[in-house]
Amino acid sequence: MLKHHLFWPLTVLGALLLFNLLYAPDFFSIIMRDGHLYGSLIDILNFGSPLIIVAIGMTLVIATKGIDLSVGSVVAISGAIACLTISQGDGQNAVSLVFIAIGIALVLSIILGVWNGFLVAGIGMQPIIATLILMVAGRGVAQLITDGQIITVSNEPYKYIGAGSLATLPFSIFIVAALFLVASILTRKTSLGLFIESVGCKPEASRLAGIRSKTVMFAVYMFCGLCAGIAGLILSSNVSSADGNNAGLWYELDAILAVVIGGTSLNGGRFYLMGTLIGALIIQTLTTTIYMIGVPPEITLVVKAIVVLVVCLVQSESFRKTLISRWKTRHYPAESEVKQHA
Amino acid sequence: MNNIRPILQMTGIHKQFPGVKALSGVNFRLFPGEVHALMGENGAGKSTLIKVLTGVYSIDQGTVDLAQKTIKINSPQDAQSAGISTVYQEVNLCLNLSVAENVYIGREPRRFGRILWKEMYRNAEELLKKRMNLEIDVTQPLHTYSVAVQQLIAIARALSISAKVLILDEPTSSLDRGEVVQLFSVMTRLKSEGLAILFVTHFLDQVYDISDRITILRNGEFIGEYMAKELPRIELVSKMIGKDLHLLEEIPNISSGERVKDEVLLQAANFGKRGSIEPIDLTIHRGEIVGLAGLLGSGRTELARLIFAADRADSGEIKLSGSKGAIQTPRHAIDQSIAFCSENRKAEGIIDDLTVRENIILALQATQGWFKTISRKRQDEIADQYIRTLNINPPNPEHLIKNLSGGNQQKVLLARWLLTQPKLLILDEPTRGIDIGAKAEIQRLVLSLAQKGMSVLFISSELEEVLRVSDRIVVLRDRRKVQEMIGDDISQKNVMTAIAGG
Amino acid sequence: NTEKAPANASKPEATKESTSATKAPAATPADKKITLGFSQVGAESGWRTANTKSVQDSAKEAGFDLKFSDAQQKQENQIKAIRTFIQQKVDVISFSPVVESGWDTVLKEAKDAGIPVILTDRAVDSKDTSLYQTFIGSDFVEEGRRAGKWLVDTKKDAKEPVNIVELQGTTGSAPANDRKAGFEEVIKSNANLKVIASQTGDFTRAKGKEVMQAFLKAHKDIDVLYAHNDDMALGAIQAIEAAGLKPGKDIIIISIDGVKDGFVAASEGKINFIVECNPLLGPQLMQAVRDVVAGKQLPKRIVTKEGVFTSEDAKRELPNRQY
Amino acid sequence: MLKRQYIPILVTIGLFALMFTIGSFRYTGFFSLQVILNLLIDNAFLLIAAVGMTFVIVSGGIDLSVGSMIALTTMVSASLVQAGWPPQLVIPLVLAIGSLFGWGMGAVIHYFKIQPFIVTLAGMFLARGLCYVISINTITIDNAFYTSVAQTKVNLPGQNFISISVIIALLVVFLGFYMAHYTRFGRNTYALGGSEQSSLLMGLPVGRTKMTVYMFSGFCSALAGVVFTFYMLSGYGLHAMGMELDAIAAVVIGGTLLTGGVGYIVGTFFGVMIQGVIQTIISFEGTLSSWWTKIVIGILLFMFILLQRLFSGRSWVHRR
Ligand SMILES: Nc1ncnc2c1ncn2[C@@H]1O[C@H](COP(=O)(O)OP(=O)(O)OP(=O)(O)O)[C@@H](O)[C@H]1O
Ligand SMILES: Nc1ncnc2c1ncn2[C@@H]1O[C@H](COP(=O)(O)OP(=O)(O)OP(=O)(O)O)[C@@H](O)[C@H]1O
Ligand SMILES: [Mg+2]
Ligand SMILES: [Mg+2]
Repeated sequence: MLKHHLFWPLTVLGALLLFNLLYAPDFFSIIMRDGHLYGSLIDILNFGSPLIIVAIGMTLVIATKGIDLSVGSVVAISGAIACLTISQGDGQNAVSLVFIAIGIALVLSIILGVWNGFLVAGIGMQPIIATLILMVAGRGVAQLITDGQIITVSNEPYKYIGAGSLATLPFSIFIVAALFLVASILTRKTSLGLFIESVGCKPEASRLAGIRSKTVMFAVYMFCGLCAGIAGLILSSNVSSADGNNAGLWYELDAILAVVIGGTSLNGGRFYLMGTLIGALIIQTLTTTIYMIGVPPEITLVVKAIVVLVVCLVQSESFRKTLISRWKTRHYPAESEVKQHA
Repeated sequence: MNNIRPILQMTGIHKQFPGVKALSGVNFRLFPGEVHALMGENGAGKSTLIKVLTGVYSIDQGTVDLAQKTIKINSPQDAQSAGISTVYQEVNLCLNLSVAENVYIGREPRRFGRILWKEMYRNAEELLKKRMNLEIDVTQPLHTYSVAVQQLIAIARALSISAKVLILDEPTSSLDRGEVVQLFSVMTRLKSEGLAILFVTHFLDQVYDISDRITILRNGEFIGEYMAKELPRIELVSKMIGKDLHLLEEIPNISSGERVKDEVLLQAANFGKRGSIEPIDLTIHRGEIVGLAGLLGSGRTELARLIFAADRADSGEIKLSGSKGAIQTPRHAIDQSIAFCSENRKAEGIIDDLTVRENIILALQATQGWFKTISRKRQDEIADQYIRTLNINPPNPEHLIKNLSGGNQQKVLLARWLLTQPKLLILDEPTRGIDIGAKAEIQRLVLSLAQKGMSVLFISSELEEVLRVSDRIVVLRDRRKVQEMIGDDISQKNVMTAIAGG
Repeated sequence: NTEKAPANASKPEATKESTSATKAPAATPADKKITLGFSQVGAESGWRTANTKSVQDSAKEAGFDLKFSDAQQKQENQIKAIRTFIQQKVDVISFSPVVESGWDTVLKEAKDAGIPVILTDRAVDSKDTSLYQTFIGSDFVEEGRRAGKWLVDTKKDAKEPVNIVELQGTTGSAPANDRKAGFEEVIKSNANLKVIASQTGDFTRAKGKEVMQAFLKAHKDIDVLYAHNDDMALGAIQAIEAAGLKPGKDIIIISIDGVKDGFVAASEGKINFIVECNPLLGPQLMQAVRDVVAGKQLPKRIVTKEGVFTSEDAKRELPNRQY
Repeated sequence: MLKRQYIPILVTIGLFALMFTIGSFRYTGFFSLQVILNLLIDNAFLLIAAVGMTFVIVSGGIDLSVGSMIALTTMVSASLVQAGWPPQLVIPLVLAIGSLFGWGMGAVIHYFKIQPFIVTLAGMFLARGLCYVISINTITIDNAFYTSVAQTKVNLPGQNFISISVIIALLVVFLGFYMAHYTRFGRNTYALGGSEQSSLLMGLPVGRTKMTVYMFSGFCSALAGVVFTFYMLSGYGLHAMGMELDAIAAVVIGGTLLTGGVGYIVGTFFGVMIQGVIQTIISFEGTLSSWWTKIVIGILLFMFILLQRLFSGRSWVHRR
């Protein structure tokens, strides 16, 4: 069981929750309020859902040895265009209007994903710089859409996406579940997952094995764009407004962090969607914990840094070995890491 | 000779990998002034023994004595400073650096800490010319050269390190005969200077040509240490495989007349690429095995890559019977039932992080697209079948391919391409690093596939092998086709003369 | 103060540096437009955008040639922009400093080049006040004080402790620091007023909501919310409503800025008190520019007109809000 | 004799010249030496940080802590100087802190085999967090040494000038160039980026090189922080926000491959200059709203990289 790749992330998540339980016993209390569940755990799931969604998209991109820095901007753009559509349409509460808005936002996000895919796969730019372009320009586009203002919408159906609840649970959780399922099926039930891992591990060898690596890359960046778009809808719907400048700011870092905590390597290759999910939950739990226990904002970052480091250290096999060997013997020859058979 | 003490002695070495016992109780001695061959089947533990010795892996149990002193080697760096110089089985150089740097990195000529580039280039050029008979531009990055050249450079690097112990793990796997002779003469000289040399190869001839002593491993166990003179070939083989076998004799000599149909499968006219191969005409019939012979750098790999569209040709064209237009990409080639097993297994073959099963089905799955997934049950069946046919060891389809021994990786790649059931199979050094048993097995397999109508383009630096399987041999020299021979024309002598440019 | 004198009053006897604009020889000195280089902090909030608009619109109205540069919230970019203005030989430089410190070097360069500088929105802490002509803008500490003062007045009869939670702006940013300091300074006078939790909400609605949600779980008896801007307050209101409480009644809400959405919430009684921070500095700035070019001596500090609004005031004021 | 691998660099330099020329035709006052010198003055710190980043990226890693480290350096410098410490002590001290910080990250990366991205991300949080721990306010420096260094103009012919920071930055660029091409450490860094495993098997000091690379980057960040302190004359926790991305972008624009093993300090120099020119062009344009600024930066960046790729041909990313 120790060998399972989810063991350590789960342990860390458990430890964080346990800490909260000890610190504030009613952390786990969930009560029924106005027909929906209410409690810190629910909050974590609710607020964590956009991050999880973005991180799922990011996982696939990272598995192809890429990276997508533009997710934060896409989040902002998607929220902005949806809110703009709704605020300009007549009959603010019409459900059809909401569907149109969602449609426009998602199509736009996919287009942005395709743009990234085009730069990376089509032109062959390095992913970090290709997506940096959209990261910078996209934020501008989002502000262009909102005209630099915060667009507030008061549309109940729209609000439902990020703040409504279905069967007593936040609706966003169902979106996450659906998307997670789609991603899992797409990658594990079709051979897409195999191709992604293959391309991420050795692009040239994959090409010679007949894999259309460009198409695969297009697909993952497109999917990542879509995920960011959905996250943008949830985020903006949650606060019923679109903020071009701040929505999804620094999301890319959190998403990448979640992916890496989940066990996927930034060098591409094997990826773990479940790990990413847990990684994102760890990050969200940490954030909530920081708010709950009243860490002063001045040292929030220090705490976060320490937790990130600890999380990575316990996951690091060499670190555990060093610890154990310090216990057992005085000296232990460090097994040199050799990735390939030489 | 018994009064000479071994310079290196390994006793009772154990090494366990997750799920695999790679070495159990292996003893090994290395005497100064001797070439010691380490023999064993694929996966017997040869490379592991070497890596354990040079500190790449830690030893679970056992001791290493260097010059009668027990030492602890924790990293290849330690090994180097202890006087052990190594060429590993896969070429382990930095593709991004220049040839000269790859030879000298870590030992660059310096003055006041400043690297003297001119001197380094000069030294490298001299060294490669003198020792390896290789005249190349040493300022170019390594990735511009073929695997064989890279292998030569790796050897040159090892030789240029003044050491007490030299380890060569299958250095000759992609060298042709001339290069091997060259290497052996260097080894003989070093031997006479008192160097102790550990040599791994699957070529029995080479073993008997150069080595004085032989140690045999089987399944990670120590079988014995013998003087080469006292161990007959047949006994060596049976000790390696663990049973008596008359291997090479068994290959059926099906006359090509029965096999080769008149139907033309592939016809290349004026086909070439500037700077890589001069325009060439080539015809391959259905069921025919065409051997490509030539020296190192004669353009065999280049031609194969062009046919497979791994590189883009810039002149001429290829006509494939029943084809629907020109071949533009490897993917396109695969769709047209061409398969290409690259000589560069590390960079262009295996996908490290995937399992044996996934590596086997990869090409087939790629042709089927994203949604027509091969069911897991079918995948397991396929993997099991090929693991059995090709005797892949360990026989576990869920093993990561990067943890397989070199020879076994090669077998997996063969499996990958055989599975696509191509009409034309291009094999570039398919038996590279494969043991004698498996080699015969593969040759037999190739012949029987041809029997069933598959055409094969066969490239190998081992001339005997080419001669044995080919119906027709095309000889390349200096990136040009110089001769083509069929049937009775094919003989070692004729081919050699053509290669040498007589 | 929105109405202004539109008379195009560019003076022919401008300061000497205007003669250096050699690239436009055709224009007679009398027609020469005043060139104003304005470096904005960024567009991090609706407030800032309103501020930018105000500057741009009034410059157009005044007939100035406005060189606008956006610093994307980075001081180094602002310094670069000012250097560029010097290079372009504009007539007047104006900027809203990202932070107060670190301007001496570049302001000296401007002074050496003979270009007058006007600060807006935020001051700089230079010892050498000759480096700039005047400072037009509000005072963040004062805003914090006003917010605190209202609370002290409202709660002066309170017998039990009043639990306050604070939503700070971006950690370390000047408005956050100052609004916090000013507020604390005033509520110290009443021992019953206690800040029980204070966390950054990054000036955004989403964070405001998230943090408030956590506050509501961690503290059962919150009486007052003090938010450093309207957006965080608006986010927090949603969290409070989700918790089944009534914003403005169960929890008193104080916020700063006075953007339109804030006024809407205030007029609905969800925000109890708003301290205005006026972004419409454009007309005042243009007047100052004109005066500087004309060589008039300006006061070192021009204060903007800013009000405070309770829910009732907000209801009245709402129709007049333009941003 | 023109080597293939230098083509991208030459293309980069050519495009820089092109951009500058276009700017000169478009805007009055653009075509002057001082505009170029201002690029150096205003980007000295970025240049220094980018040199360190080049080494890290060439070694196959990445360092996200750069911006925060700069902020931390300004903060430590400012607080100590204002507390009365002499600059001769403070500057070496912050440089030591930076190097140590970088070395520590390198050690964690090497010994515990954690991905550089995450370790340096934690480093980024930590350094930024430590700034706030020192103070959340800005600390102004009025120390005579700092102000005089900040305001000294090194005059060049024709009324042009540079600052002392520019000289420091150019020295660092030269040092970086020398280290990269003429020292064993530099070559080991390239080897490491080419293939870590091969370097290990070739007996190179992989661990030491890796840690030194991060140490050097930490040192450069701290030195950039010192220069930044001269530039700003203040310490502030929000300084240099996101500068790691600017540095990475500069390095990558300069032709360094993020996968490691290929890169040029000279390229990095021009990468920084190109970013500077883009900024300057936008400032000179003077009519762009905040969002259009961002969009135009993106478009210029895109066009630049596109042209760079077009002109330098397919050899840009080599066959692996
Ligand atoms: N890093 C590793 N992890 C797990 N198993 C390994 C690893 N390296 C080698 N093995 C296993 O150890 C055994 C011995 O491998 P080794 O590479 O030493 O064989 P070899 O004798 O060199 O074979 P070949 O002739 O094919 O090169 C094989 O079964 C291989 O699968
Ligand atoms: N002896 C040599 N001298 C100079 N260049 C060589 C030599 N051998 C190989 N090369 C270079 O290696 C490159 C690869 O050649 P190619 O792969 O076509 O050879 P090959 O016939 O397949 O032989 P092998 O695969 O055994 O190297 C050629 O571009 C050539 O420049
Ligand atoms: Mg081996
Ligand atoms: Mg070849």
